[in-house]
Amino acid sequence: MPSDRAPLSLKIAAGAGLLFLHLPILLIFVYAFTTEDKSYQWPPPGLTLKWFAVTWNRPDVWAALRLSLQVAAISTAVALVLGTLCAAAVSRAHFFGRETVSLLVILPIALPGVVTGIALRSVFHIAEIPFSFWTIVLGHATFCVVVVYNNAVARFRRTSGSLIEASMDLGADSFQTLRHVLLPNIATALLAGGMLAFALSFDEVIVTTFTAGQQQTLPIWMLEELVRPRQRPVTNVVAMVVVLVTLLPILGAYYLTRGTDAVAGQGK
Amino acid sequence: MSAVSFDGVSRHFGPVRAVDAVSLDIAEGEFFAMLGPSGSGKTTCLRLIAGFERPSAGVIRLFGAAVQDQPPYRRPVNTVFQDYALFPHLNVRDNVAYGLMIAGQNRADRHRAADEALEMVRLSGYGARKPSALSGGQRQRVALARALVMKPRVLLLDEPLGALDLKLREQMQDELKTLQRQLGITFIFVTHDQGEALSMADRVAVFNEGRILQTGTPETVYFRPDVPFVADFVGSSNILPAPLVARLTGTHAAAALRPEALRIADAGPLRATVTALSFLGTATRVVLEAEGTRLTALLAKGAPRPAPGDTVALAWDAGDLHLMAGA
Amino acid sequence: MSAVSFDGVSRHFGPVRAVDAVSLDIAEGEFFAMLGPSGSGKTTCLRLIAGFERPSAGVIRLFGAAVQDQPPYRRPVNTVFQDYALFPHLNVRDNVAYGLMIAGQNRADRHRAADEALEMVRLSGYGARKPSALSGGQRQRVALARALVMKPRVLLLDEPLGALDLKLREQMQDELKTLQRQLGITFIFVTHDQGEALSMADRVAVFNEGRILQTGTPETVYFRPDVPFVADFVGSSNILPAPLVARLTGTHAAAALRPEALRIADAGPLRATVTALSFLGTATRVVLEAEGTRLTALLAKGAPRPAPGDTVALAWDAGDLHLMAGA
Amino acid sequence: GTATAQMSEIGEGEGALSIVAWAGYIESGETDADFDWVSAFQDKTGCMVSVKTANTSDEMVALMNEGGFDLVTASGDASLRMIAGNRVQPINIDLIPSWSKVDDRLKDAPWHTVDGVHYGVPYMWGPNVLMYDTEVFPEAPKSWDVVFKQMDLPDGASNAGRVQAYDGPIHIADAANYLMYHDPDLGITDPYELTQPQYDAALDLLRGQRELVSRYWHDAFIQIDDFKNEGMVASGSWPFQVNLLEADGVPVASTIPEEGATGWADTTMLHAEAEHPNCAYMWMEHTLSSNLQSDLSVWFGAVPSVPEACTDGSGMQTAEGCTANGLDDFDKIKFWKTPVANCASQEECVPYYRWVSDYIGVIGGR
Amino acid sequence: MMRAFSDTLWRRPRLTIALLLAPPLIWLGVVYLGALAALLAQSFFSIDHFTGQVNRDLTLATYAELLRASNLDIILRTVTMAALVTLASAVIAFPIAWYAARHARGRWKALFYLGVMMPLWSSYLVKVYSWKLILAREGILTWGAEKLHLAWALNGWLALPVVGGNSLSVSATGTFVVFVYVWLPYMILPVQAALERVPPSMLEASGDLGAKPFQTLRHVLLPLAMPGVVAGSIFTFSLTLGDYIIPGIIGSSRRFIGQAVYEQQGVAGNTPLAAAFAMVPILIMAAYLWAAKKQGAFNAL
Ligand SMILES: Nc1ncnc2c1ncn2[C@@H]1O[C@H](COP(=O)(O)OP(=O)(O)OP(=O)(O)O)[C@@H](O)[C@H]1O
Ligand SMILES: Nc1ncnc2c1ncn2[C@@H]1O[C@H](COP(=O)(O)OP(=O)(O)OP(=O)(O)O)[C@@H](O)[C@H]1O
Ligand SMILES: [Mg+2]
Ligand SMILES: [Mg+2]
Repeated sequence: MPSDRAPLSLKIAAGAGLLFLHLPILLIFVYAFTTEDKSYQWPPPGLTLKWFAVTWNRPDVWAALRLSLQVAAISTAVALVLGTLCAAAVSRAHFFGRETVSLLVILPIALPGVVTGIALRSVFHIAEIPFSFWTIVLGHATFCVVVVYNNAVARFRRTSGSLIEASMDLGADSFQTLRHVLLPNIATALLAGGMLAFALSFDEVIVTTFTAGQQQTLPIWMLEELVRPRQRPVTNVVAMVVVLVTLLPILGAYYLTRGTDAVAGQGK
Repeated sequence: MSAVSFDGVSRHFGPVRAVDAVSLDIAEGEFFAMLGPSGSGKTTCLRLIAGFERPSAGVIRLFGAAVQDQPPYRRPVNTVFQDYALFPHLNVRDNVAYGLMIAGQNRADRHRAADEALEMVRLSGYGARKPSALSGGQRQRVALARALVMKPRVLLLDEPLGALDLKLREQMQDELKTLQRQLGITFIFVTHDQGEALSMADRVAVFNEGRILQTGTPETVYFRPDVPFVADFVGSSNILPAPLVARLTGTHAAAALRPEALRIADAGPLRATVTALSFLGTATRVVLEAEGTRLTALLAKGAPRPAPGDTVALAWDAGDLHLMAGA
Repeated sequence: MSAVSFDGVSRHFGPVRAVDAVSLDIAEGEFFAMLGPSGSGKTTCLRLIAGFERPSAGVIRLFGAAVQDQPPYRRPVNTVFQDYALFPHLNVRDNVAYGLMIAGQNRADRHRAADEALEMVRLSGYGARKPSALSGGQRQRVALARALVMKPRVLLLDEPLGALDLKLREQMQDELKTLQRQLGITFIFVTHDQGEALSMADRVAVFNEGRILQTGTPETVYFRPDVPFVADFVGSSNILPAPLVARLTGTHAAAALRPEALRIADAGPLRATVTALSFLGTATRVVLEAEGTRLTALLAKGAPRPAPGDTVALAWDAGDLHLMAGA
Repeated sequence: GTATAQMSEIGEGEGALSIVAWAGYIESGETDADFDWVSAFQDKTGCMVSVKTANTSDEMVALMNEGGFDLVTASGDASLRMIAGNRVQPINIDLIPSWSKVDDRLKDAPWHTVDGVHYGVPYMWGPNVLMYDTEVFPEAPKSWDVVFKQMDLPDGASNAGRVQAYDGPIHIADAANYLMYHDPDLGITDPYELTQPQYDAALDLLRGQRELVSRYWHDAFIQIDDFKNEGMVASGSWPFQVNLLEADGVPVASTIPEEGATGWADTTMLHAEAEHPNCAYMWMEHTLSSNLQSDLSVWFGAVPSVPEACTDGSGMQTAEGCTANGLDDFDKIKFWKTPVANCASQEECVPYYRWVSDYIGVIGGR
Repeated sequence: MMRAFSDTLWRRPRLTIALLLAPPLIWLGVVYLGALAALLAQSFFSIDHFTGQVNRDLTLATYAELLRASNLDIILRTVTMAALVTLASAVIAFPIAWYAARHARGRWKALFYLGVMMPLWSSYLVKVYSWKLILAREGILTWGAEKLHLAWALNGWLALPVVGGNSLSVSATGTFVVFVYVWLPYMILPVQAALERVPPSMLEASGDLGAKPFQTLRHVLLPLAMPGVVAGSIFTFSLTLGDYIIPGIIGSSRRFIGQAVYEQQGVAGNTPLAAAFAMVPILIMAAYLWAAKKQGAFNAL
């Protein structure tokens, strides 16, 4: 531990960086209350709460929100299963091609979203799969796997392999070990990974534009609204709500994974 | 019938021969130590017995029955892991009761058994704590209780004292020994600390590079090593090269001579120069050089001390010079 | 003039008094050991000298000059870190040459100096390797070379041998001692292993809870501990409680009695029951119980050995019973 | 393309209808409650309308090629491509009673009639106007050169950075139209039929324009934003944007300068594999209803395809309104059509796909 | 039953692995890689330029079209932008990551972590959108510049060729700023992770050997943080290469690869050309990932 006092220049640089990250988001919050609904007039001429009521009464917002929640929930479930299986296999053994598997999992986010999107779209086209709720889910689950995988792999790595051996040593077979030792130990990591996957899916727009037919997820709705606004403050209100809503899973994920090193990696 | 027997057992990891054609018999009720440097295959041997590894070749028998195709949960052995491997999500009592729960015992019974086991390792009252709230020595004892509660016929311990500090270690050594005597279970434990092996075990197997070099009582391996490696590893012996031994005794073979057997005398068969002295508390260690061979002598308290640079004569009792087979 | 002197130096971390009003003088050319249990403040003391910590109070002088306001890179001391802290992205030669590069020496000169330093620690030919391709002992020597190449006036070593195994440790102990004698530099090293401190140092300071309990030569702290803590920590002494000592000698004070000073005799001032025996190679350790006090005796090879359960008489030379000030 | 069999009768509605349309074409009252020509239709027929907005003709073609839609409001630069690609089917005008009311000038227009077969129902038409800021231009600009040539505007500042152009390859025709007037030596007779030298000249003009334009518009609403927030003062545009901006109180107006203008005439066309053909026919009939045409022409600032909608008072439109929107300018307008290699007026013309890639190059600064 | 199955799994560890891997491999290996293969195949098709329909005979014509100067401009422009964005993100991320890794403790550390996570996960569109509010000619930045009497600097910058424009929201500078903003958290987190893995004693050792803080930064810290920077740059680079929304909303109308892919496919219906365009980021990222793997950056992801 070096002397903890940070040089002033570092404090300024770090603080400025954080401000840079946050001010634009706060701005949306302010605009959600503006009385001016035509242009981006700054500073806002007045503040009002009426846009919240207007938003509340917009059925298209609710429809898009419902779809987004459904897509995110199902994609997260699929990603949880696939990501956990993959992490279990990868952390279990030094089998041939283990690196390749990690690469494969990372690929859908390491490659640009348009690539993933257009690739899936062309497959749907070739296989004559019509666009539907499930094509959206397919795309989302593909890139959500990696978040679950990363969380699970990290936890598996920290969960000492001898825990599993200890359980089998005490008479538990593979399934009993899974149920009584493995799952309780990786549960928080899975929950955290799942929450991040949920947030990722909830916010996705680029891949979705390729894999959604006529369906509007909330981000797609927002994109439409940004490009051709009907009531700009409604978009602002939705934007603010989206920020606040995605914040919750993130907070949850943070508190779940925080300080778990001590719990899962004890003994060393 | 042996508790554990290995018949030409090997375990290879690709090119690494972790365990290489080992044959071994451990009697029931024995306190058996596996001693050897890092990477010599001790842990792998233990894991083969427990069933965490499968042999590449050979037969492993537990009480006469070949077990190499049986998974760990079917073997009558239990293990105390080097890192304890306590389940972090369970409290101490549930950790100890885990095996009984799996075996289907009801809650009351298994908790009673767990509490008894905890009492045996002198941890009554700690049942409700999480493992993370225990000190290293306490965790070690929970791991022990968790294994013992299963009433195994063989208990495996992998460097059970490795992570403990000196004081605690000495105390646990005594406790383990007492416990083993009380229960009459076969204990097999792995260590790379020769002091620990010598002071605790009934018999010691010395490993190197996947093979067993010598098996015997602590006195045998200490005083009558078969090969220089054992002499060197079990206590820091002086190894006299074969030509020197030939001149001194007429037999052409390397010989081991324990530092505490070397005396600085007025006259003796060997003359040496003192190069360094160090105070060890209980004794003084003298480093000497005699005809190109580096020798160490331990001088008991009260013996006259030479100064660095002095030339002295060295003597020993003929019986202390142990001739060895290997070069 | 002292090489290092502490005058009432404290370093507090919130409520933790890591170093508490320590005063200390270390002479030039001395081999000085800081000994103490985990958490007693040894490392913090060393870090105060190096400049990685700043004292909460007190004055630190290096060769007479107060340095507590100087950053590490301005102090004429260098450190060998416990974890070696070799730069993983640089090869061994560049690691050793790092300080010289920072000092602006040209490439050829600094490489020559680095090679010389590597030769001094007997690692010639390893210059092109990455630290990750070295064994623990080799890394340790690279760390040493990296510090020595800077020609510091004081060299600080934090548990330099902690991570090494027994054999390598003994070898490095000799090497360090030889090196220090050759170079004449002040060495200050931290350890919690009393054997190491006693065998290597000219003088030892025994720490506990941020304070120095005793400073003196190894013989002094070993044979004439000021307080029971020192007696207990520096070798595992038997501590006789004051009432017992009062009965035996007439003086009411606790006393230390080294295990190797205890003899099992036909008659003696104390009777005891043997509870355990263990073979240590060089000697046999006997655990005894006498009037509620647990005692340990070390029997040299050849001495008659009692069996567990025997009642024996204990004797010692009057001069070996060391009365202490503390309770 | 070969004509597939036409429908012979209209059956029961399928309950749904999906339409690809230009922004602002199919309003259901969400933008402005007064403009709604969907709800009543849905109530009457039970066909629930969903609309996919397309921003360019190319996007419309792509969407129709992909399938899944019933109808499209195609402009002339897209309609023939879809007919050639068999993406749309012939229309049986006998099933559309209001066909007789359609403007005669549109009934057999070449952008939807091939070999006498009708491939759709005219929706509406209009010019691509020059929109300008009335505070900067006290009088309407006389020429398109305010968006093509670097100059100082009446307010004294340069036009650089303050004008926009359409972000679609068809904008090359606007340049050709400008050159047709100002550079007769080039011999341009039809801005959609350009020989290589004529085409090169048009591209050169556009390269000059690139220096003036900091951002091209391809979405009507983004252009509206840009006039509000980015200080834009002149651009080729649609009456739609002009109307919305005027309604918001932004000082703009529009004009057709001396060079004339390009324009569009849109046709509602039926997808070859439409899943809801009955609803589609009902919708086509509905689009020709006088009051829809009337409201639509007000909303979009365009000219109805059914002339009586201007005068019969069934909607908000008036005769003056129709005139203002260009009812009488039909002949001045060069309607969008797809440039093809074997063109009528020249020996060989530069085909559309070259327009596409070259225009991307021009925008990229090449 | 379960026990017997469990015995089999124990005896055949490879079978266990195979069973575990089968579902994810089918999903990712078959569906996803299959999709990429289909994309590759598409790039060898061509399109009928008049009807816009795909002709499935294999041809290199689409690649010839891809290599046209205007398309090469797009590729070059995008790669340059991605490189600059990556560089700038690294520079801005470093102090934040450093402070969070080394100086923030307890409550502050949590705050820093959330401070980075929140923008990372909050809606991408919201963020882009808010920048439109900031950068517009009538937006906040202009307003602020005027209040601070810095309008001259802003206008001076906008007058520059290439990077400038009528306002920040229609300039390449604007695109750049928004890219940096949106991808910055993707850089901070891996760099922070890499920095946290640098043992403090490494820095002390450097200081001990005479290095001043800046020298330590340059000779020890930066080299050791490199794997983190590389890991972060995988994201910043890849995301910039593929994004089409940001340059569509903020920028000078000059196309980027992402827009080209999107427009060729969705607007122009030229799927073969879109596929060929998509191959460009795939190839670039393949090379990048390969290099990153050699750097050991995967462990920092
Ligand atoms: N799963 C494995 N894969 C490959 N090599 C292995 C594996 N397990 C052990 N080894 C190798 O086998 C050899 C023996 O290892 P083992 O763990 O048995 O040594 P050990 O005697 O217990 O050493 P230590 O005292 O360091 O624990 C070593 O070289 C080790 O690297
Ligand atoms: N940066 C710090 N913040 C808070 N407490 C500290 C810090 N550094 C040291 N301490 C505390 O100060 C006390 C002394 O620590 P120090 O590291 O000096 O002990 P030590 O004698 O070197 O022990 P060890 O043998 O375990 O290394 C300990 O209680 C430790 O927890
Ligand atoms: Mg081992
Ligand atoms: Mg320490």
